[in-house]
Amino acid sequence: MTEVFAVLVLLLLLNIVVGLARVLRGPSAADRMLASEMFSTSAVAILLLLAFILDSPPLLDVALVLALLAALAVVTFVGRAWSDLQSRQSESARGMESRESD
Amino acid sequence: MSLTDLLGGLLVLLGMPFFFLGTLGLLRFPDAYTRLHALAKTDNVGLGLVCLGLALYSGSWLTGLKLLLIWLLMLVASAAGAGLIGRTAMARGMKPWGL
Amino acid sequence: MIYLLLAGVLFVIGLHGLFVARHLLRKILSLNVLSAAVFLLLVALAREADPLDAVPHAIVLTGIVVSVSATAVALVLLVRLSRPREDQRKLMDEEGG
Amino acid sequence: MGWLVLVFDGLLAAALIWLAWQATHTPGLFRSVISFIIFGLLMALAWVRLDAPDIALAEAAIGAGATGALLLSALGRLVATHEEGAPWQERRDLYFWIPAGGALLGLLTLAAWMLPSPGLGEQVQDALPESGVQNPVTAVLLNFRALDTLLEIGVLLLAAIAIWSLGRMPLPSAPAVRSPALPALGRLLFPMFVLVSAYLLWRGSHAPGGAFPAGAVMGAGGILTILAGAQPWLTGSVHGPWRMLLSLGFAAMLALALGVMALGQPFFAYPPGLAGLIVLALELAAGLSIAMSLVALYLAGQPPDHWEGEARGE
Repeated sequence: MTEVFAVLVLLLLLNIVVGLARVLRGPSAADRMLASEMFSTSAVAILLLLAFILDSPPLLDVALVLALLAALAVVTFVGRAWSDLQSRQSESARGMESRESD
Repeated sequence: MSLTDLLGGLLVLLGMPFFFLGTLGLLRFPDAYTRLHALAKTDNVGLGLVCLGLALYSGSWLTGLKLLLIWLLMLVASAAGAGLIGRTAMARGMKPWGL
Repeated sequence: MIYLLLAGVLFVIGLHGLFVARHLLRKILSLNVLSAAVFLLLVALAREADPLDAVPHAIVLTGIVVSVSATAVALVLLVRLSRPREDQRKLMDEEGG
Repeated sequence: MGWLVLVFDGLLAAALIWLAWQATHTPGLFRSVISFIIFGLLMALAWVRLDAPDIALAEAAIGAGATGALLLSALGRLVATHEEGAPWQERRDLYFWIPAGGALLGLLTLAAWMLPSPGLGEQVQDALPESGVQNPVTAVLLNFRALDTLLEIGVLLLAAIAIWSLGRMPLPSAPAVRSPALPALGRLLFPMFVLVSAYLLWRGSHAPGGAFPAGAVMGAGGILTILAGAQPWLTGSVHGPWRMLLSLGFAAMLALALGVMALGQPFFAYPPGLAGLIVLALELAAGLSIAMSLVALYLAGQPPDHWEGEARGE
């Protein structure tokens, strides 16, 4: 069974690497943030599988910490980075999306 | 290999397609709202099945509870995050695709 | 072995970024990449030893916290630097009065 | 299995290099910051591969949590979020950079090569029974090399003081959208943060965990509650002397080191038999200080004496 899990871990990592294309392409900040959230889910799954493959329970704790902090990045993003940009540049709201996407 | 092991492994395998489809959706869907939808499937169903499968596979209550906690935390983060991103995107005037 | 190579490549990327990046935020990120490369080197070397050498692990843990503090101070300085002049004067008036 | 491990390492290394490049060398500050956050996430996986679960825990808590929050808030506060022109300076620098980078890399490899190879693993293993804990990393951090930890907590304290000395904290801007999810999230998750950090602290004596990850998780919890609309706990006249908790870890470690010195022991040499208890107490103090310092770092300035936010309603 652990061999199967090892293959799955590899596929999940490949999944992350393929998903990096969304970070590259954007276009808006939210899309990149979503990609990052997706990666943290995949990383949690990888850690869980690795905990069973390597038979090392501490990795479950690492996954727990990652799961706990998954909310923090999104909340900071929405509460600080994204809304501040808007309040400051709302007058140029039309050009906003294109500028942000560089 | 016992039956619970097999069942656990099967559930983990069943969860994997959700991860791949989630990434596919992230790459192929046209705008942030639809991508939000793809992401939620991975967080909720994909990780849920993996956690459930591994909990069966581990065969220990304590590990199972920890896995359940991990899944619940991801659920909370995903639900709240999706709501916040969606609302903020709307407020910023980002147009949903096809409307 | 892969990780030693990785540490080397990250080191060069971080160093290059640190020296030639224009924006200060990018310099801060480069500094973080640089420190990650050094941590990686230490831990990858510790793994060669048998039994596992716990001292580099502890040092790297310390280093991570120190690099977070440095990043935080640098970011606050950066934000204060980027404020327009009148904004700062207002801030100083508020503090004076 | 061998090739699987090799492919895994290769993919991870390629992704890390690509992300580091993205973070430092491509246009678009937001893209750089997000790349760096994902870089931290994948670094946690690399630490797992390098048999360093302690560092993986700290990286997950600090790299993915606190640093990400710090960077994203700083990005939000920056006035000019777009850069003019190329992200880096002229290309002719390459003539300098290729040889210089190669030389540095060579020196680094040489230095790594010349390090004494067996390391201190055996000494740590031998002394472990005397340290009062079973986790070698915790033993090194809080017993054998407690001086390093003392100085490190000192650096954290110093960073908090430096940030406070730069002026008052910027008032947080109201989020663009009021969502009921945010306060609910804060209320729901905060007990979980307390629970997990207490668990990590307790785990630290016999398994990966301890003051650093515990403090970092707690600090991240504090940041989350601030984001969810709570007032920072460091507000001057209201919470008064509680601010002193920031220096608790540093003060406790220093007092202990000087205390054992007064008893005729060397600096930081714990009396045998009491070591386990002392390490646990120090871990608690250090964890609290790390958590509070992270919140203080996040506030980006001195908190006001009176809180005049709208949330209070007094």
